[in-house]
Amino acid sequence: MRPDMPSPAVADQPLISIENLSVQFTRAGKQMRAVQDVSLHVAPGETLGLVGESGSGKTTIGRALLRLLPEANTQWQGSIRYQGTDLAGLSKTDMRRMRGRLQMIFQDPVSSFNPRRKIEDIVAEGLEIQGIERSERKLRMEAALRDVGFSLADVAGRRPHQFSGGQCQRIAIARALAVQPELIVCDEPVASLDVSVQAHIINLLQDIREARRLTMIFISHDLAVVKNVSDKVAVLYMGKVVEVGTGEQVYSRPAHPYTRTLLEAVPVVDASRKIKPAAERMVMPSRNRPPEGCAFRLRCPRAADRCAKEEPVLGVGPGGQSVACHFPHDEPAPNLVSESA
Amino acid sequence: MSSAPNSAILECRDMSCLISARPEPLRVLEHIDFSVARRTSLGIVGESGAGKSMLIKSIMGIAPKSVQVSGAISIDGQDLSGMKPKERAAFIGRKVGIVFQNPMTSLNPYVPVGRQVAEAARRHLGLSREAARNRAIELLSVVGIADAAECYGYYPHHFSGGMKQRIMIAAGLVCDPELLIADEATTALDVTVQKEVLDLLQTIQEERRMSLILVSHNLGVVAGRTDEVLVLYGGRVVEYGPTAEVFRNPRHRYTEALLSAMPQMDQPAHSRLRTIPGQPPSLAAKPDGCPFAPRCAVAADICRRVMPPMAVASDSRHRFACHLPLEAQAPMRSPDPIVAQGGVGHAS
Amino acid sequence: MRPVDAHSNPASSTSLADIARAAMPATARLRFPGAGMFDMLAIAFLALLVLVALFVDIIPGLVSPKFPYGDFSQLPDLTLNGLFGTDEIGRSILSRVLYGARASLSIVLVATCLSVSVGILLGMLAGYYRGPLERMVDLYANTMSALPSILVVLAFVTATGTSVLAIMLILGILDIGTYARVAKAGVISQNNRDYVLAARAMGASDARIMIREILPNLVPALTAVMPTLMAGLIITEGSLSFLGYGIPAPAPSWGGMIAASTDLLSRFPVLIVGPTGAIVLTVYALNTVGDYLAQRLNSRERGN
Amino acid sequence: AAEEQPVRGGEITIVNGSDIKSWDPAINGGTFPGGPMDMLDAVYGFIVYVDVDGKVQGGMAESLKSDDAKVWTLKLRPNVKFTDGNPYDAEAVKFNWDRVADPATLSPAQAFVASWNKGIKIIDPLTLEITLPSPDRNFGSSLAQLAPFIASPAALKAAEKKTDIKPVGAGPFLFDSWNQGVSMTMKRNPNYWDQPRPYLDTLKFVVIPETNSRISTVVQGGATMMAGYPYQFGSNATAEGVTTHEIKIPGLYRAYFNQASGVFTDRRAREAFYEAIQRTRLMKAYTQVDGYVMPTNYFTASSPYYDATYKLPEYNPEGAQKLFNALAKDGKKFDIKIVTYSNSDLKRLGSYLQQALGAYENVSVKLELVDQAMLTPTCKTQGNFDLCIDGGVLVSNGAEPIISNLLGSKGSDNWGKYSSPEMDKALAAANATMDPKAVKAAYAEVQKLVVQDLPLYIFGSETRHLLIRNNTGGIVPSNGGILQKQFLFVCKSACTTK
Amino acid sequence: MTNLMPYARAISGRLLAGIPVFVLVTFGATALSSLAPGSAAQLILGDNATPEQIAQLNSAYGYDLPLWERYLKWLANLLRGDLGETLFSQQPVLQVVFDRAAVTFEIAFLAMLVSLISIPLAMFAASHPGGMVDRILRSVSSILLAVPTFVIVVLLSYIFAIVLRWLPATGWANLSQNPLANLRYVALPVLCLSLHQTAYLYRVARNEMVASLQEDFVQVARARGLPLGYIMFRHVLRPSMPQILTVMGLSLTYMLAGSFVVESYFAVPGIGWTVLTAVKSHDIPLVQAILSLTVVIFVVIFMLVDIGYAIIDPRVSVS
Ligand SMILES: Nc1ncnc2c1ncn2[C@@H]1O[C@H](COP(=O)(O)OP(=O)(O)OP(=O)(O)O)[C@@H](O)[C@H]1O
Ligand SMILES: Nc1ncnc2c1ncn2[C@@H]1O[C@H](COP(=O)(O)OP(=O)(O)OP(=O)(O)O)[C@@H](O)[C@H]1O
Ligand SMILES: [Mg+2]
Ligand SMILES: [Mg+2]
Repeated sequence: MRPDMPSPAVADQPLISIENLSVQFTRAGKQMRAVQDVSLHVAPGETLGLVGESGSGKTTIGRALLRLLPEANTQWQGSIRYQGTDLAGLSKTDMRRMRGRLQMIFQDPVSSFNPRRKIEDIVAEGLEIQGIERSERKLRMEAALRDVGFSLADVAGRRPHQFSGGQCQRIAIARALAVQPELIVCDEPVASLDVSVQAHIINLLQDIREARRLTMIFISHDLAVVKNVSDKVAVLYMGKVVEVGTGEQVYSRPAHPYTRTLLEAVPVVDASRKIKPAAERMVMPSRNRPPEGCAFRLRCPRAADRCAKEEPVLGVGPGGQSVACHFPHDEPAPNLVSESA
Repeated sequence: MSSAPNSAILECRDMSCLISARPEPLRVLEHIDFSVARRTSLGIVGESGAGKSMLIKSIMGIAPKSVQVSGAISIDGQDLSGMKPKERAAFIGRKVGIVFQNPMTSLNPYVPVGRQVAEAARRHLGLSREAARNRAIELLSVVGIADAAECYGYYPHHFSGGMKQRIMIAAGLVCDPELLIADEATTALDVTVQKEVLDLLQTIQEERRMSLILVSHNLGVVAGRTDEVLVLYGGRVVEYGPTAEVFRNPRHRYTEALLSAMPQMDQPAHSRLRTIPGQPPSLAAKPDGCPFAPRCAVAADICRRVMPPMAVASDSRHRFACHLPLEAQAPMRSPDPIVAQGGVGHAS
Repeated sequence: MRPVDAHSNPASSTSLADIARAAMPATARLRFPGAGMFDMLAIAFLALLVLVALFVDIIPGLVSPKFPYGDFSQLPDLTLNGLFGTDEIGRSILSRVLYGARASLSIVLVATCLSVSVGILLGMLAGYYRGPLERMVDLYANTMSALPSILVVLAFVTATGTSVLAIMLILGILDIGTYARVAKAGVISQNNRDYVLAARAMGASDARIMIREILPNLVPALTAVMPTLMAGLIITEGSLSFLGYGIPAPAPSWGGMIAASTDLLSRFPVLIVGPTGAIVLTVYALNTVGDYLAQRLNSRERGN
Repeated sequence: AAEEQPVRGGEITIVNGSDIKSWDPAINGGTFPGGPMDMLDAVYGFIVYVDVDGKVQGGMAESLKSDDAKVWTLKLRPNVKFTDGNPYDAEAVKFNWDRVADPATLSPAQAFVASWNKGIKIIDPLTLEITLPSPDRNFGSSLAQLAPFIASPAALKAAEKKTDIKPVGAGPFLFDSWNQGVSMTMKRNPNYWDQPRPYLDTLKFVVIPETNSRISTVVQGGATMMAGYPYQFGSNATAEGVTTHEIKIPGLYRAYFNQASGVFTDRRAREAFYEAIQRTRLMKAYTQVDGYVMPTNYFTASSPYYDATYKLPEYNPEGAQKLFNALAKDGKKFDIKIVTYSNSDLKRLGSYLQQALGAYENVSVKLELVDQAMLTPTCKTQGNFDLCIDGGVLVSNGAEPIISNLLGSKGSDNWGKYSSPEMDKALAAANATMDPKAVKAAYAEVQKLVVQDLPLYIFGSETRHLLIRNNTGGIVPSNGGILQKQFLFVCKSACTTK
Repeated sequence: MTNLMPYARAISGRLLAGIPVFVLVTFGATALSSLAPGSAAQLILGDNATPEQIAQLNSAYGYDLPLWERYLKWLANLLRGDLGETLFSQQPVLQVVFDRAAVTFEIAFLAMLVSLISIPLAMFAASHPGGMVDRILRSVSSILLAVPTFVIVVLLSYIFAIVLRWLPATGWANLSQNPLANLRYVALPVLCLSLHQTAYLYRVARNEMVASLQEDFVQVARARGLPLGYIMFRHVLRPSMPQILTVMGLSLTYMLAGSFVVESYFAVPGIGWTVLTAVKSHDIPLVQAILSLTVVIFVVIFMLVDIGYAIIDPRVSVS
């Protein structure tokens, strides 16, 4: 056990809390707001799922809270508190020490390994940087690898390209685990894996989360996966949180029309009915010039005048979740959740 | 309209693809047998590397030079093997429209989109510049591009991914093909856009009374959208039959494992998923027997040695290649809704 | 889709390729995947050239390149030293060509080491930190590409004089910009790769990331441009010697030998064959290897 | 040879290896075909010239005569005018020479002219009388080589800087256009004094540095003539449409021993050098042609002053090695730097020397190749060499002024700083008398001293040739082979003998 | 869609980027000239000059000033459009440079034209990769690329001028004065200059087109049954153009300023030869002017290349 583990007294406090985080990127001289005014809290041992379409700012949030955004063209505001410590205020050395507690798993397992380095070096790297002794290092590596179903002998001397995508992702998890973190940000960890391998990784993450009492932020655009792994789900649209609540709340009584659109679009493995193609088309608003008022209103079937004038803020939704909508849905989710099965 | 109205629009008999390599050629596809009836849709599913794209490319005659394609392919009743390459290209170009996976790269960024839609019509239908243009504009509005006439001269970068895929569909439709093939046409798109494009494809297929091949690695994409489904694994057809039937009552162990490995929306949070051990087979070390045998929980000795033949389920259109198939569940109640919707049934 | 380049297609190589392959030791064979006949021959030629350059003074029976071997401007005969004939003052052309290889290669190698090391350093820093440093590196690279290399070299050589060391340094300056640019591009592209991010997430310092994570991955791209740039240096060094600003006499140099033979070309055309052959073959081999490496790099990148 | 009558008209192109640097009549040296004076001559005309037999003839001036070698009378031609209309008269001539004598002009002939320009007396507009400080039998030829060009004083005065000088002379041609370093065009001077000459309408000079290119340019008809050596022409000399013309003026191939510093201050080193090298072989390396006859002394066998008793040391490798060893023992290791310029012939020569000497023990040789333009500064001005080799032959028709320049302790071509009172005395004696016997005796003494002191390395002799289109008529060489342009004409068919 | 912005941006961007390069190069020239041994004064004054006279001349030309002062002076003069006179012939430097540049431009332009032959060849070879023509052209271009220009020059002039005597070995006739003669004189230099560039352009174009042929949109076009020839022209040529254009720009700058060997060997009075002789004779005003011109040429050519991109690539106007 680490000496600085949270004491039970503060365990109910969020492990990490993001307050009013905004991130802007400068590209070709133009500013782009990738994340706007996002506040999220994750309690210890909890898994937060982040969903949203491509470009909605999922990755950006994940990286911001590990302070991994590129420095050159990025500005950000807001605070990220980890057990009460504001990460933004930490010096480089303090942040380095902090990195032992915060880890990340990436989407593409193959590209998250340096192709020129040996697996054991890759796994040991974090420990080396954290200044762990050699003998201790080996023990921890072995433990971490065991957790993901490898032994040190399996990987010793081999290089990333000698492993398949799924194996690489397992090793990536081991690498993150080796430093014994308290929080892991998983950025689409299964998106690039084949279906038959994906289940493996999801199960593995679940097991480890339980065994190590890890807190997780799980980013994915696959709503089914998110549903499976998360306690709490936040739906992002164009850099803003439009709905956040427990998985149960969000999936069974989605309040925001966007959440519903997302849920309806998920291809489900259900061939019992032939799908009726929808006739109408949606309009995608520009990311660089977001519309006035509610960002979703152009695609929203419920949009009214008010939506164009007034930007909705997060409020309590019908299921108890938070939702940023003037006209939230109250009814249960449409026929997606097939009680029929 | 066509020479043999009752024949299948596409028929593949015992098709194999070999890539010349040392020490022995790579067997990308082996003994593929299937057909697509007129006005029906076929889904082809399989994991990455299963050979889906190779299958499509071989049919279209655009496989790389190093690939040797054997077997008989006929389109609209005409055997392609007898044709000269040029003749064959023109024939396929007229009969088959195709939409590829990546909308970002499938359109030539240097050519106005309208022209890319129109060019095949000029070539194959012998339309004049003006006529081809009009036709392209018409099709662009069919696929849902507003201000099609204005957009004719725009370049691909003016459009979003979903729009590009629509344009690709328009281009695929320009010669009034009888078959439209969409090879992972929605994989690169967001879920919401994916749904739209799939809807569009489905609508068009029904309106235009075409046949459709929908290729995807995602079982969810073909479920509920196709009449029949073909499951590829390691370059082999492992299961093939009416979509509803295959999904409801998979007989091949792979299909079944795949279905249950997918997280479902109706499962509670933190429920364990069923997993398939091992990796999809690599081309270089493909087993002799059933390609799935090394990962199969119930594989027997014979599975590892002998490739199982295609067995026919009680419902004669559902076939699978497994020595130890799953039990057939009670047959579905008549009438099969899909056949009713799809119209023309199989001749067999 | 993994397109197959026609030139690496094993089917297009003939039995000669197999001979070339068979001539390589087994371990070496493994390292040149997809190499065609010409690639193998080029690699073999360069290996031979390096061997010759290293061990030229212990080749049995080879006369000194500085002392007379026969009469002036003699035709070739079938002896070792007379294989290419004798030069205008009676020295063995073969011996001079072989010693010239040593001169050319050592100059080019030293220059390349210089430009690679400085180029990598600048390029990495520029790519990693961007900002003013990047602008300066770009400025340098642009400036160097705005000027014909021979002009730069001549300008320097008139100032510094023609010593071997000076030529090495000057040639070394030429390609710094190019290597820096390649390194910079590599760093920038890798900076977005997840493994760099992963290292940063582990708390790795900038220096550690640059040295441990980025540098090793620059190697393929750098080695792919290196042979071609080295071929360019061989030509520049040759031009310099040809114009009379190269390695000081009596040290043999290919360009110098060609220059010496041009005046006598109408009387003794054979004089030009040896040195020209040497320079053309070397450049050809280097270009071929460069193409091969670049193509391998490409296919690997496409494959990933 | 078919005697063809000269006709008016036509154009001739002379191709040279380098261009002039300025039009200053006082500056440009080089009395050989292809040299700067060759080009200046077309505009200014030699005031007097030395013909192939070594006799001084009137050029722009009518005559230059003396009875006692001390007082010389220069007679000018009447009615000769510069092309700006000013008369080519005694005033103009004196003005030009005074200008040469002015050190500020930086003329190479400054020392020579300054020694007598105070003695110039204008008798009448067409006559000058020059009184020399001491008798000089060769005053005429020295003048022809060193200060032969008279430009219009008005043009000289008009120029602020030397490089601004416009070419205004009274010679056969008028300056037309100049693309420096590339080509120069001149038009016929309609007011030339010697009508109907010049025959040509246009005279062009083209600059092509590369010897082979020069040759093939003439062979292909891109130019009319070039000067060179037979070894350079090779089989091109017999090509269709061209012929060669020998300019029967002997010249010497030579190198300078630095006798101001370094190992060559020791006579043994110079002797060793002579003995160490087989000079016929050296000439072959240089020219790639066999059959050169080695001169045995400054004067060759064809010269009236030739004395067979004094012979330069012959090839003697053992002797050379002994001398090298002896030098090394005295702490004067034979460690030399050879300087020459980087044309390929000289590079060959230098490399051969280096190679041949390299075979000896106690010898080390460094070869330094400099730009042609830098040779004189490096060798003559800075003295930064042990052995300096200048290209081409040093033309000497007759003994003077070249011999004094080479061997006199103050001679302008004495790059090696050879200095011997006996030699100076012998040279002065040869100059001071008009008596042929006394001259011969004095030169015998010179040859004896040459062998005794070995002031120069003489390694060959040759005559220059012209490679010429065979429809060129009127080839009349003067000073060192420079053609008298006013005589040149274009024949209708081949008129020059093979 | 006649949006002029991209062009304006290409032009201003290149010009701005060109300024520091210009300063660096011209300053470098000034600096180098003071390092070089021997001096222009010595060469101008001749062998009889005394050190005092040389010093005097040096100060008259301002060569004794500190480096930066000399450079600023030169810059000031440049802004006034006065680059002084050449040291020896006392012609206005600008005029000399423009005269010589005209010659070089002609040769470079013709060589460029000749080298364009590589593009149809590349199109053919690329459309049949691995075929007979592709393999032959690949070998030929490899060999051409391996032969240094100075060897090409020697060999071609030996063959065509000395052995066959078809073409004049050297010399020059002005285009305006004698176009026919000009054509004869220009032939060999153009051939020598273009061989290398042709091979290079061929390689780039061929590889680029082969790469373009792998693009998805080409697969799509092939799947639509469009003939190969049509695909090559419509879908492959244009995407390959930016790279080809870059190489053309590079080779044009190379040919405009880098043709020392060719120009001096063939005695062509162009920029390359002039700068070579100017370097040798320490004609600093001339060297500086030519270097400036080189940089300006580089900037202008790449400005044109950028404009070319803007014309060819519809995306440029957006990004
Ligand atoms: N380094 C960067 N520089 C500039 N813009 C960036 C950068 N990183 C992200 N962006 C932009 O910020 C927005 C949000 O990006 P982000 O990667 O967070 O989205 P995402 O939700 O993770 O999308 P995806 O599902 O595609 O991964 C996008 O529009 C993206 O283009
Ligand atoms: N040109 C080629 N050379 C060698 N192997 C190839 C080539 N093209 C494809 N393959 C191999 O053939 C197999 C089938 O490839 P194909 O592209 O058809 O798969 P896929 O099912 O479309 O997969 P994905 O979902 O990744 O697109 C793969 O293992 C692939 O590596
Ligand atoms: Mg992301
Ligand atoms: Mg595919």
